[in-house]
Amino acid sequence: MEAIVDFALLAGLAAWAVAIVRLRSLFGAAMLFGIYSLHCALIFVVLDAVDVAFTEAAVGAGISTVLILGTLAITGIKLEVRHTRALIPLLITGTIGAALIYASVDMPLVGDPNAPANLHIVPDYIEGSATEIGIPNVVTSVLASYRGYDTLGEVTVIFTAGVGVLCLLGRGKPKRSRKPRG
Amino acid sequence: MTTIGLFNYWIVFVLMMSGLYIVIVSTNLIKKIIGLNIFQTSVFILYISIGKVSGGTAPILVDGITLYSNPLPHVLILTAIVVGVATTALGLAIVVRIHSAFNSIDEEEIYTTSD
Amino acid sequence: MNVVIDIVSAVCLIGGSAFVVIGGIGLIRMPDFFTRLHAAGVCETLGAWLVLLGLLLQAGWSMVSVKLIMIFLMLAITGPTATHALAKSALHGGVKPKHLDDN
Amino acid sequence: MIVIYVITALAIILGMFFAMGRGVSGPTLYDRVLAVNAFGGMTVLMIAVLGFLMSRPDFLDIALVYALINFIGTIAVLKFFEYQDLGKRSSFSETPK
Amino acid sequence: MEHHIVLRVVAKLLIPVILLFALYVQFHGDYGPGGGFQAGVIFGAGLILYALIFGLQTIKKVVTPSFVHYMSGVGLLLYAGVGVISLFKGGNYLDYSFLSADPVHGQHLGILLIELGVGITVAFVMVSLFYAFAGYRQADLKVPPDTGHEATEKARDAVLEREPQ
Amino acid sequence: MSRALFLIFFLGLVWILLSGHYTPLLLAFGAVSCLIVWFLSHKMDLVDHEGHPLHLQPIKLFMYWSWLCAEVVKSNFDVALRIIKPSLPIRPRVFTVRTTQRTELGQVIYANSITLTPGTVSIDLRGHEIEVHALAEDPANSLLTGDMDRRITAVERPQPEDPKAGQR
Amino acid sequence: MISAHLPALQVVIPLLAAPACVVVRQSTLTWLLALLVSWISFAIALTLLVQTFFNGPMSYELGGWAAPLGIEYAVDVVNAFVLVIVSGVSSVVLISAKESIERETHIKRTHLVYTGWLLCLTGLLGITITGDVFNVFVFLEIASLSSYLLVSLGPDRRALTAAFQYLVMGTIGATFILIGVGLLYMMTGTLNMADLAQRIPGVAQTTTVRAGFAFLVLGISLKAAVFPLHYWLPNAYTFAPSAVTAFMAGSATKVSIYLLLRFFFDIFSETFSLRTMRLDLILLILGVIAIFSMSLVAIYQSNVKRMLAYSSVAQVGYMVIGISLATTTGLTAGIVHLFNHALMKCALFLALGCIVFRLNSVDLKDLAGVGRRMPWTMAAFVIGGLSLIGVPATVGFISKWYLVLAALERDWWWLAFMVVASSLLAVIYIWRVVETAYFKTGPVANTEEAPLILLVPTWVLIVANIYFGVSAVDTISFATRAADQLLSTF
Amino acid sequence: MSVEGALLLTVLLPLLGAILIALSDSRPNIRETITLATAVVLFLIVLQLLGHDTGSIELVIATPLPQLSLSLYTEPLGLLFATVASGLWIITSIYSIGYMRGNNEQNQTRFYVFFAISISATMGVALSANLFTLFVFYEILTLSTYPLVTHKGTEEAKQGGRVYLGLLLSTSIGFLLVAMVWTWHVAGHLDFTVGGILQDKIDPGFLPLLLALYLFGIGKAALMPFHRWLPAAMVAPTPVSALLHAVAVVKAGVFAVLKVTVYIFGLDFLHNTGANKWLMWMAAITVILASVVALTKDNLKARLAYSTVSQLGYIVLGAMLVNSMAIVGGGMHIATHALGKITLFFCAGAIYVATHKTNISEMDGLGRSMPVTYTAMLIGSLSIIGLPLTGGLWSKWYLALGAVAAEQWAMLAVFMVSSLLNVAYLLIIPIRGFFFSQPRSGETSVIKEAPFASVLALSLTALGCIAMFFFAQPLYEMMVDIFER
Ligand code: NA
Ligand code: NA
Repeated sequence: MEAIVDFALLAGLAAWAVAIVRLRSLFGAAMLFGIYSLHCALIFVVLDAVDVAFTEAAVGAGISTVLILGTLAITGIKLEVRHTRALIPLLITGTIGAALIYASVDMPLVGDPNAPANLHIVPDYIEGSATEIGIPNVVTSVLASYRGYDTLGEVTVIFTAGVGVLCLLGRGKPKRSRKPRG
Repeated sequence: MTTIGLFNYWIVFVLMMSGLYIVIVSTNLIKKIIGLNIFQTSVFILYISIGKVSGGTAPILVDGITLYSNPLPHVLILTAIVVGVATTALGLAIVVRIHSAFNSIDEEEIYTTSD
Repeated sequence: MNVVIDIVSAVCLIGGSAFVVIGGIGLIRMPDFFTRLHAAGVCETLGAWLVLLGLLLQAGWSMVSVKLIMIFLMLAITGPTATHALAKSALHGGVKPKHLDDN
Repeated sequence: MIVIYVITALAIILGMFFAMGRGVSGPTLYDRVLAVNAFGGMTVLMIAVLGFLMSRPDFLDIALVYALINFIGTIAVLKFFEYQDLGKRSSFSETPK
Repeated sequence: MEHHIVLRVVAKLLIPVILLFALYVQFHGDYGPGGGFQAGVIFGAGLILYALIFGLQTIKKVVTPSFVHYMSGVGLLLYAGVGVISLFKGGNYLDYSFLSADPVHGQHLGILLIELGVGITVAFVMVSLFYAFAGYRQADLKVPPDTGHEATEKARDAVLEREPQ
Repeated sequence: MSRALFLIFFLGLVWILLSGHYTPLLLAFGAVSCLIVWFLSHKMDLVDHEGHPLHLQPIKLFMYWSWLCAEVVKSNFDVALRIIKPSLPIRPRVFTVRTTQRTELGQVIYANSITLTPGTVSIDLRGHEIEVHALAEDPANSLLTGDMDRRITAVERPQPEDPKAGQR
Repeated sequence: MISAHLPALQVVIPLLAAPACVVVRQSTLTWLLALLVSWISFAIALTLLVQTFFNGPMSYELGGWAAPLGIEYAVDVVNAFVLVIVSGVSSVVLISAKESIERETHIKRTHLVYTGWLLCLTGLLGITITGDVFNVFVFLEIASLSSYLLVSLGPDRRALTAAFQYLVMGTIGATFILIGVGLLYMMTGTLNMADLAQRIPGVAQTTTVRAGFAFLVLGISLKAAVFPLHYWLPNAYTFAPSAVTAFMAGSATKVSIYLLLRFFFDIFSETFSLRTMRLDLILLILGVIAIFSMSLVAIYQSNVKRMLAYSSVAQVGYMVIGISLATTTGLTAGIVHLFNHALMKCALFLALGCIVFRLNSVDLKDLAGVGRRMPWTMAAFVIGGLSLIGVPATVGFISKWYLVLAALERDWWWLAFMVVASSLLAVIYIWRVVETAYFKTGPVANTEEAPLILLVPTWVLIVANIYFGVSAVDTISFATRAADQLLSTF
Repeated sequence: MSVEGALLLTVLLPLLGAILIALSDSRPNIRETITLATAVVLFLIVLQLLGHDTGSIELVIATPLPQLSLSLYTEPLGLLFATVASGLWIITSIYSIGYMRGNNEQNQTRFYVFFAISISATMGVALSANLFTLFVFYEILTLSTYPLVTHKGTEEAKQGGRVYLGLLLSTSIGFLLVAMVWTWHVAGHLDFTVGGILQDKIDPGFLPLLLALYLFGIGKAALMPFHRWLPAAMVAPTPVSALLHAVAVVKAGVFAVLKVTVYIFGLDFLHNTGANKWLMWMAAITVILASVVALTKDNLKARLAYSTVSQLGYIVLGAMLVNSMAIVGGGMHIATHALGKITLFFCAGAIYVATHKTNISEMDGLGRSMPVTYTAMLIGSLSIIGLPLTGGLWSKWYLALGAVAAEQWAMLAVFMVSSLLNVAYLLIIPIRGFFFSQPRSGETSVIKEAPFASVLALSLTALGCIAMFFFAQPLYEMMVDIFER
């Protein structure tokens, strides 16, 4: 039964994506993107990734959309998106699509408990989370301990973005344009 | 979930192609960023679909449940989401500066005026 | 007892879904922005409440029901506020309500 | 009950399609914001229903976050465009015709 | 939006709840969905809501920009520092088991601390992003475009209250 | 002071309701969290009569709330019918209602109650007037009776001690 | 005791220093901190290189979790060599970065620039040292984000568009890598490189793994600016502040090339990568096209920085050709060219930095007569240029030597000739600069020589160009060992 | 002084001189004193090395790659070249001082600096112990002479410089480098070894190709069709032309050809495989063709340039005859042609300084105004033609003997024909100078000899040409020594 919901949600998502592609209004695209992120999060819930859903809701739908809107507020929203000639983009995306379809030929089915990804390492995490770490949320154990170093990197990424935006937009009283000395 | 087979992946492919298409075809810088986000999001779904186990539930241990979905992709994608938003933030900051500098956020206009 | 609860909650859920769908139809059918606000209101009020009530009945007395009530409160507070803010912005932004005579 | 949940979920998805339709067609900025707002409300419900459908209803925190984010997002949009001269065009459309 | 009565009143009610909810998410990451990152975003969102309704200048008095920048570094330092502490305690980098005599307890403590680091950095980076975008906009509204030419640079400097060279 | 206590108490309640884990550690975190939020709220100047509705009478509030729910249900059916009827029987109109509440919180409750009942949406709140957009005549008329306004005013408790009320 | 933790410290020290910069805030102090940290990193990298050369590979379990469960740092000669390049380049360039950044960027809070620099260094070192493919992605993003930032700070407003272009292309590349990693994970269930190497042979025939390989190669090649995926590079290098260009030219693409090596030869086997997937042919063709077309394009540039940027794309072509040969000599050529090209390009860009400092331009026409006014700078440029051409007694010669040798070993005469013929194109573009600088009379403006703090790092690198050109025994033995190690199975 | 020290000093001393010259920028007298002093000391050191010619003493400077080192050693051919080059540097220096001051040239310091660096590189080429070292110094020589060629900085000079650098670098990197890597690949090292290093190491089928790579790769030998750089470099001031044609550059080229033929391939190996045949013909064609072209040139320096191309062809041809007699002849021709050609260039320069004339047709009757110069020119021409009483006779003699020994009668004919052509294009110049009547113009009476330094230099080299005739024996013995080790 879940499969039907999964199916419907995914079909919806594809529809939104196509709508965003076709939409010429920039503001419309931005708003639709917010919707798209919210919808993604739903799919994550269906796929048991509640932590991810949580994050996607807060980040994709929240922060990203707010940032896009903040930018739009500066650049002005009365913008129509223009497209370049479509031939080459179609060719590139077509090639990528073909590669993906090729990749799917030998893929394990979605949800297959015997897929390699679900057999190797993961049982150790699930067991270890209870015994070695002692917390029920396995995602947290893996995130914070087993792969805590990735998370350190992740925080660094966010920090980098903060530094970057501050550097670019912060009221950084930039030095004036320079003339050759002497 | 077995009834769905590879359906998740097919949709992921459509999303990937849509996102990439937006990035390449649109001359508006903000729309490009939106495209990038869609492209990245599709990868998130790819990963999460890999981790789905039919009949399993979210990997938060509860007495009485033994079958859980694979938490590792979740962890990876949490990181990837953060990376995505960081990229978006920085990209948009650059767009804002571009707008100040060129008074346009349309790639073609910018290139015709700047060179 | 369980069967009764199940039936009541099923009715609530189906009813709520019906209101959500009708609200959605309203969003499409209504002629201007301000009338659409009313349609959206249908989704956010009775549609949402009935669904939440249906779920609440299923949850019984637990943390889950507390959370459901919190969601309900949250929706009840933020929903009309957002709608009001939206309407006010639209009004000041220059969107004029359509009167019947305008048709 | 599973069937009921699924029907509810599908009905909400149908509602989402309608909201999306409004989001795509606009025509004013406010229509789009309204569509997103309505969509967000439906998402909150959807999460709640999904929690029960997946028989792990203890994830309602996410729904709560959705409700919050939805609200803050809407306010942010309105705030950002507070001083923009949206009203000066007769069509109220954010894109030039 | 301060003249917006409904929003102002509702926000006053809501903001403390949002902030508390963020802290709840921060400390319950072990048991349910959520954790430092999500908590940080929600906390940031709460502050941003305050800024949206009461104005950028108001929130900058409550949470000064320099404090925000400082804290975004502090969170990361806390995370990385936990790793260094485990180094000094004889373990590998980020091996929380060495933080306490009981390895499981150590893990618990470590996770708690690093999640806190994550939360702090994320929350304050979110706020600093908002400050940057919203602040830039306020300045930009009155500023001539930044073409890199001398004359317009001067004009921009004047508006942005930059230091004259 | 009472407001601060109320806030802390309220926050503590929320924490307990949300948490579901009552170990000493988490309770301690809860206490710390409440203090942090209180401190911030204080700095943000949120702790005033608006943010902390001590002046509402709980029982009357609950009564009003129940009444409102019934109204909401009624108006929902009304609007739903209008939506699905093929002829789309709507006659949108804009009009103004006066408010009699003493506090802004009361006004806000009134405005939001109007919005909460489909068929009427408050589109502006200025001084003691609320501008309302109604979908048709019926909802408009039921609002114009002033029933809702009276009920909300009744919920408010007289507040002689706060001269600044409503002057923000 | 501390030596056991060196792999972690290699990355963690700059990582810790980055937020510390934000806390410190004072511009000069942060610069000094960054400089100190960079040199410490360099020292650690050298130690690691020596240790791995004599004692074999090292492994470090982060968080104390054993390899497939946790994240592992796996140091061997190959990545220790790259660590040395990256940290060395950063250390030398940072010396001059202060002057360059203060003069060229609009930023007043320059402490943020050094923070960005340290983050970039952290990212690059992290990518290089890690033994976990997802960790690669994470650190790749740290490096990428900070380099987008650094590029965007350039003096010309086009720096912004360049940075944006770089950001879009870089993100597509990173996402491709993510897709590739995902597909591999799908088929193997692991993210650890060594574990992957063991498990891939069992599923190497599946279309999924092959597609995953393709995505990885595409993504990394985008980052490495392998022709024809170099589109972002010329603008980014042209408009970035000089010090940043020098840093990036010496490190960023090098790390990506290293990743290619790691994936081609360790995670997948060379049989799979090069024979089954026919990358030997593809890379060879692309490499040959790159060395000619990009050198030709370089000849027609009027902006010297852009000229060198195109030259960089051409130089990546040499590395790719070396890799495609998949022999010890070929790989040695590729790896040693990583090092050598870092030396020469870094020196050249630093010399350009000196010119920008005084002239505020790197347009060829503005360089007229600069040879007399800035003799030391231009002398450095000429020597760096000669190295690029491949004149003996410079490092460029050593690279060419091994590449030609590798081609001859396979009796590919045409290739040997193409390699040397293409380096003649370098003569043309370098000499356009030399002629303008020395034999055209410029404006009488009495420009003085660049300050010592800019000249010293430039000349340090120039001397290194000559030193490692005259005494390449060490670099070659490291490179040969690395090549041998890559060619033997993991 | 130890031999190793002396070897190192030959390379370092001119470099040291260059630095000192650079430091003495604004003081011409000190600058020129340093130049001369360095030249003299260098010559003395080389002479001392000549005395130590006891066998191969090798000095390893650096080892860039395993089995590939920068090293110097003593060897007859190299010592001969070093002696000629360092000796002529003294004279060229003297001449330069006169020329540069007389013409008020710009950038004189730069000129002397790069001149000194060129000499250093030339010493390196001459004394290189392996092909790699030779290559390194060969390239340094190319690069350090480039600023000399473009000295005037005019558009014409830059164009000439481009051709010069382009051809020399592209041949050396395009062919010589490949040939060298190939050799290293098959032989495992590049050390100059009596009898060659390629025997049994390489498929003889590839030998002609490899040899061609070397001969065309050594662009300084100006084998047609890669000779264009030499006429193009005529834009340079005369002392530079002397450096190019006599002291260093072209000599380094033919010297490298000889070294490669003798020490890399080995005469016997080449002879047995016959790989040399078609290249021999290429050299022969160069000899004849360049002579014919020289006949058509009216510009004196251009004619001398093509003459050089032709004379270099002699030496390459000698090398390609692959027998000891021809090699000896080639080696001696390096020296005799150097002296002859430097004399001619000094004369050309002297005429230019005195009259600012460059075309032969304008020089009729000048011999009477500038008797010393024209006498020297006559001697130089005779030497290059190979007539008695000049050293040129001996080198051509041995080259002819080589052709006989190789039983290449056609090559013998080439030598004869080209000598006749030499007469036609070289001897005619002094003849016109002495016997043709001056064109009518008022200024003729003003014409005098060039400045003393220049005249002194050209007289010395002219005397040298004659001396070579009488003292050829040591030279011959030195050359033969190559084959007796
Ligand atoms: Na968590
Ligand atoms: Na391998």
